[in-house]
Amino acid sequence: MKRLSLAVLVIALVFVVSGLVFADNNDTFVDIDMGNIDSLDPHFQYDSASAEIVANVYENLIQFKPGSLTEFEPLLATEVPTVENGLIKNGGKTYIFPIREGVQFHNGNELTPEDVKYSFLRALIQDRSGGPVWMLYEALFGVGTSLKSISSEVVRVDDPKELTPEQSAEVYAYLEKAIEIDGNNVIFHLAEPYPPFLSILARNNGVSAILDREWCIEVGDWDGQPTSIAKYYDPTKEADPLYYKMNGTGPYMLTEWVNGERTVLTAFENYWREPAKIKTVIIRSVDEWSTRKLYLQRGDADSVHVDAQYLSQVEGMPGVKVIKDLPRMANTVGIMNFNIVTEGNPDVHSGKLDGKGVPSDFFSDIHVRRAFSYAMPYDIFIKEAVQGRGQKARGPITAQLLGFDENSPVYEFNLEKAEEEFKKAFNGELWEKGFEITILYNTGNSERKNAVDMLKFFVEQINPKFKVNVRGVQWSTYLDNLVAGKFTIGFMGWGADYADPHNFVVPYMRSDGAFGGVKGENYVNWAKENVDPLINEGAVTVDPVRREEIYKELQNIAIEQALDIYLYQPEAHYVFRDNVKGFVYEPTLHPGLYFYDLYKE
Amino acid sequence: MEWREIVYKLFKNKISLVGLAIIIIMALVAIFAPWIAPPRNPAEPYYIPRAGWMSEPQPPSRDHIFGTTEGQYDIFYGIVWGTRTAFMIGFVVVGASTLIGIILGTISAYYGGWIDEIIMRITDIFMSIPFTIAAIVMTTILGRGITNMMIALITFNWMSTARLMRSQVLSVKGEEFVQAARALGASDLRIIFKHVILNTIFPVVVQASMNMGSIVITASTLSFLGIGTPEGYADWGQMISFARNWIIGGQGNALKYWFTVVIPGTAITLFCLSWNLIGDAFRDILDPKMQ
Amino acid sequence: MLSYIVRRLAILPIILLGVTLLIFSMIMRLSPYERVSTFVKDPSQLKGGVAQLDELIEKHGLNDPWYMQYGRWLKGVFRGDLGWSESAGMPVTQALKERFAATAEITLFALIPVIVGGTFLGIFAAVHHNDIWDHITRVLAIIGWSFPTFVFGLIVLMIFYGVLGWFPPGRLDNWALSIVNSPEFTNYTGLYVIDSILNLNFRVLGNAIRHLVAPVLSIAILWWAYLMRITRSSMLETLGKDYIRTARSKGLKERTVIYKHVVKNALIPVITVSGQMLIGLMGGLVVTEAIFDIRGIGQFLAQSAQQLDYAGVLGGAIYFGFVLIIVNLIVDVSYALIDPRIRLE
Amino acid sequence: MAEVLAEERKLLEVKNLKKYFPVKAGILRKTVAYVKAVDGVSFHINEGETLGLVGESGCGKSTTGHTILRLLEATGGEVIFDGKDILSLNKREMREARKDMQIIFQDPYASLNPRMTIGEIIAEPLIIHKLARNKEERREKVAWLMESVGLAADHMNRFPHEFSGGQRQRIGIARALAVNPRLIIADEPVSALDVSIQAQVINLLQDLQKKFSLTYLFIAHDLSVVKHISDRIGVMYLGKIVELADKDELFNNPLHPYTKALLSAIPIPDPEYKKERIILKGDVPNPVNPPQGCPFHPRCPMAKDICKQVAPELKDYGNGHFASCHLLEE
Repeated sequence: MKRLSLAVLVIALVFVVSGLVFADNNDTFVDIDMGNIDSLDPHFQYDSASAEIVANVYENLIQFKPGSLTEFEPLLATEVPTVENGLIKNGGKTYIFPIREGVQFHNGNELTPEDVKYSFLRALIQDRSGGPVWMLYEALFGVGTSLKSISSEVVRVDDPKELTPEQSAEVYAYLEKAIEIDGNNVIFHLAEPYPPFLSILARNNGVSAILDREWCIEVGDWDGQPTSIAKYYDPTKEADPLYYKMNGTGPYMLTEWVNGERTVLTAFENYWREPAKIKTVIIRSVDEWSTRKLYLQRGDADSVHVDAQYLSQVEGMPGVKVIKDLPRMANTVGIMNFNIVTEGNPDVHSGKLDGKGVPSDFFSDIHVRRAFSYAMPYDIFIKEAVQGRGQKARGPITAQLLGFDENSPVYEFNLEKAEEEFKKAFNGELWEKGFEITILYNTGNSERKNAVDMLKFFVEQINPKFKVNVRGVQWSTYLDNLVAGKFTIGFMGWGADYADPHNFVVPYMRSDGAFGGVKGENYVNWAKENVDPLINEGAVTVDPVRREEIYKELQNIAIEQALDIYLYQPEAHYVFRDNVKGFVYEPTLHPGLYFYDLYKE
Repeated sequence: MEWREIVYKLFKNKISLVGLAIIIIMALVAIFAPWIAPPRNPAEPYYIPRAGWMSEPQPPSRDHIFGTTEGQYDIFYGIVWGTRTAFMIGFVVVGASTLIGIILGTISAYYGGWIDEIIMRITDIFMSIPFTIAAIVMTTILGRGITNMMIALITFNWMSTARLMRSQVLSVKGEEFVQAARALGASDLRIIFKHVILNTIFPVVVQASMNMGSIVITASTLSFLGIGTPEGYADWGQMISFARNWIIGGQGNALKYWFTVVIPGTAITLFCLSWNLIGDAFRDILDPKMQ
Repeated sequence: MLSYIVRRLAILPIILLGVTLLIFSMIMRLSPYERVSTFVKDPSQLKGGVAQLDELIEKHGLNDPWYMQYGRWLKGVFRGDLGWSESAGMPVTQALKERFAATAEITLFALIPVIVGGTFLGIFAAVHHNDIWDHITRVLAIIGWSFPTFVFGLIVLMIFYGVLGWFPPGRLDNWALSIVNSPEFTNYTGLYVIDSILNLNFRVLGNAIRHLVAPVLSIAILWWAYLMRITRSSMLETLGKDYIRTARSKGLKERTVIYKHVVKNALIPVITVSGQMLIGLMGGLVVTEAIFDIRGIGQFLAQSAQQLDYAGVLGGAIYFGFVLIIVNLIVDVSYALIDPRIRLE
Repeated sequence: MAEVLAEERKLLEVKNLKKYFPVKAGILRKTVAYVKAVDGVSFHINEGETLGLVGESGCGKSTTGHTILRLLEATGGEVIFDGKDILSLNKREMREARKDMQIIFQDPYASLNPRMTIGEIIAEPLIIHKLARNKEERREKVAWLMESVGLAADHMNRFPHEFSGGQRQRIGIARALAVNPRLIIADEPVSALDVSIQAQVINLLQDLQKKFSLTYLFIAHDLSVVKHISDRIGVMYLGKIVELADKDELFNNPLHPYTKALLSAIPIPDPEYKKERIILKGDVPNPVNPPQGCPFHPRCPMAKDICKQVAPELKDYGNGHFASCHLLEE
């Protein structure tokens, strides 16, 4: 027995010592993240983990100038269209992009204008449900369009999966009109002027990434034929050839991918610019924070994902640098439901204004909404719940974007004003009788739990007859409640798809927005009349001054009406080993990294 | 052996006496919780009051003698009221699942034939679902909360008792005293209760007493997975899982957040230990060969 | 015995059908909107608004009657296709295959130290029955049993990786992973320890073993306690048997009595426990895998259950049902082989 | 005189009783064969009489006893007790009928519930059949029963493990007596006891028979035990009765070679008697696959060809002396 254990010990020691020699390789960058990648197909993916890979492998026609969200520089195009250089014409309805020559795809194929046209049409044809292609449709064909709506308009077929080859060709012809090749130029014809168009085309937005036509056809993607829309429309992930294969023009090639485990990118030596300095990028997914932290601490990771509440654990860690206070194009907002469905809904309790519940139209009363907006301790939330990693939101539009006004009126935390508003609500009846309400949060999200806990704490202090309950539910239940209109207040986050205020006012305010649309009939009716026209005008206004006015006005309406509880705008932070250099913050890629900029010393 | 004798021997065994003492102290804490840690809101005493919203745990201080855990939940309060939760989870889950196990195991073995076949296949089916999957799916369906968590635990915790009971009953069923009772004209129910269960229950009791401790651990694993008690509920397991992201310490001080692990950890361990000691002692006493 | 084995295996499909139906009917109690949350994992993915959810429900047939949905799935199973796991982002069969290797490797390497250590502790405690060593061993074992795995796991990780840097998490270092994934390295089993031996690459072997130490240790702490208790009580029972008394009265040395006579007979329950452990480990260790960054079955199952990825859950259940029945069968058969009194019927 | 009268009344009549146990094998657990534990047994017992049933272990005698009481369900045949067909009674009627027929078990250690006190054990039949109006009366009855079987009534609160085998068997007897039965099946009641105790228990049974006018079916594996207590004796071999006769007739004039062999094994105290011991060859055959013809033929010292082919029938050879053997027919 003793001899055996001794032998085991010796063997163990040998292994320990032999493994201690760790070659620190300046060519390799290890990034430790969390979660899965949804898809490697640039037109299919719509989440930040996928976007990071796509942004390093595929390229777009243009990109933002470093540090700017309004100015562009060329990428696969050789010039950024402006009215001045004559590449934006026809009152903002025609965009011309001269395509760069001598650019190679990873498989050696040369980039042509045909590839560009194919890429956009392929995106338009794929138009997967819940996917990002609506951005292209809205820009090219107008608000609310999709392959479905066009198919039903052009050939009266509601489901593009049922298009016959002839009908398919007709629909295709309609789509093709928007994208034209002229020599070495690709010309986009927009149905209406659409100022955010360039934002949508810029790098980091996969929906306008450029594919290799020849290669796509080879691997079984859309064959480029007008007649085959039905076959390639809205595929499932498993039926999408580009789900796990990549071939772009970007600085990195995909060399290995095991979803949820590890992705390996290798520098593309024939890249049209200088090849990347970091030769190998390994992106791994580790969900456990403590494990990620140890990887960083031991130097086995060059960059890790850190949640805001744990940032204090890595600040001051030897050999680690934290880059923080970076503005993000995202915000968190408490959505208030104007018509809570009371039937079979325990969260409204009695469902009446009797002190033992809340009526369906509880939040239709502007005073209730204002009172809740005053009862939210914004500064405490930012200081304690997110460790100061954010700033107060001033309405739906985030800072740096057009129409954001640092001096606009906002709700401050003020319990006296909240009390005043509560007294006015329902002609004073609410104050007399009190209410009981339950607010849900989806479990696992401590930020939203904190926000709801704070509301409970302060609202209950205003009047002993006010009772706020907090209930944590699984995400699936939360979603179901949202769709069924049973939620009372729901804290939601929105991250920009592209850098334009339009992308914020639509979801939050428009009657059919992602969040506006679930706030009930009272809201929808009000919004249709009061904000929809303004939002739609903003989308097609070319004049930046007028646009700014429109968004400022929308912000003012949002605050005036207390449409939502505008909680905060989070800030970004990145954590690196301190030998990592060259990082340039790109808000459109957050929390991903553009590895091309990086190098190690 | 007689009950009185068992209790007597239980008291004579020093190590089980330690277990018994800890359980009694914990029971007292549970009973007097409202006086030891008065709730801030008497309507919902099981929700730990928060001393702020910061995530970083705060060390023990005058106001919070055991410190606070992530999210500023008071550890002392959580420990005191968590005693009630532990007993509740233990008694309800172990009680209910043992009862189900006893009933199904007895019916299965006593009646045999196709009844046995069906019950055992159902047992197999329930055993073939990994516990975590089952618990997650069930809490997703029922919603999070302590009652639902207990329902999920009960639903997937009775199988081993049923099997144990079945094998016990099978061995007792053929005994002559059972035949004798039948010859006397005793009804099935009487035979089952008076003769069969009385002679098979002790191994089940031993199993149950050990289960009392481990079920609290299982509940804590559910909290770790985010499907246990609601966040902020006074539950030791959840308090430990609050420590999850702080266990490996702060900058330059690996033990900086020791209190978030050590205090609730001690509570769970003592609880589990005591029940196990009692169970062990039970088994030693009941095994006639140990005499 | 052969007919016993065949009969037990014949029950397998019935059990699997029952299990999948049970799980499926549980999941089907949820509304289509709840089930579509598989495809929309977070509020930030609600980009297309509520209308997109209806499209997704339509696309994935979540609104169909349950028997149609189950039938679709079952039809795939008969073709050897367990469906697409949305939570893993790959087909279920592929996910199970990839994760099986990690789980199997840990199981293989945990089993040996656990059985050796656990039985040794049990024998030790039984030999010292009721003296101080017995009490100490038992209390330590119970403490090991009573502490949540994630606490132990994180502490092991902190000491052996964070402070000492000896045993890193994950299955291999990055350099070793590149070797393993290169074309020169043949993956025979997916178990790196075995594959590296077959490829005669001992650097990778050393690395793979280094990565196994910490998770195996944290598993062992838990199971040592369990096995120790079982061995102890079974030892005590055997010690009380007549033939042991006889052996003692013959004047044999206590050591000889214990190792020649008692241990052999007391080890029979070890088979049962090893079976249980094998089942437990093969079912995956959600917590250990999460902490030690091992992509195993446990992580996969927990993730698919949490995301209501029913193909993943059902695939996992089929896998687990297989493991359970096969391992139980092995346990029964080895019982019969070891103890001639047991007959399988 | 009373005895003569009683002899004319058949209390229990067993006709062609069969109890087969299925043997299952194969993947589908099909029944491939039967163990014919009891294969067409017929006899009767008159009121007040004791019938001894003797045979080697495994011959089906205990199974016969259990099947009569429906502790096992019969495969075929009839059991008529006091004019009622016991096998056709439903559950409720059967429970009622059990008051009249009781059993004393072989193993005094296994037949008493170890977790009940003696008082509870003996009181149980009183509770089941509601034979006492209240607790007090029940206690009195239990005490009286205990005294009747020679136990001290103040041991009522003790547990079985505190008693010796003989005392336990007395407890078992007291329990059987509690319902005031007419028939008692004594299933090898003394075989587990020391020889010195055996006589005491048999004497007790005889005393009780007189006192309570009981009828006994006394099962034993040894003729010497039943010699004293039985009025008539049946000899069983492989699930069948091979010989049935008055005690004296059987002992003095055994007809069947098997009975002869059994008798030759009894030590006789009379030194004058020249004993010719017959040693049986071989073992009892496997009951799953009993030999063709006369089941005894492989071991019979006088077996002929016919014995191997045809099973003999149980026939009356005068004076109520039944036997089944081809040799007798010549």
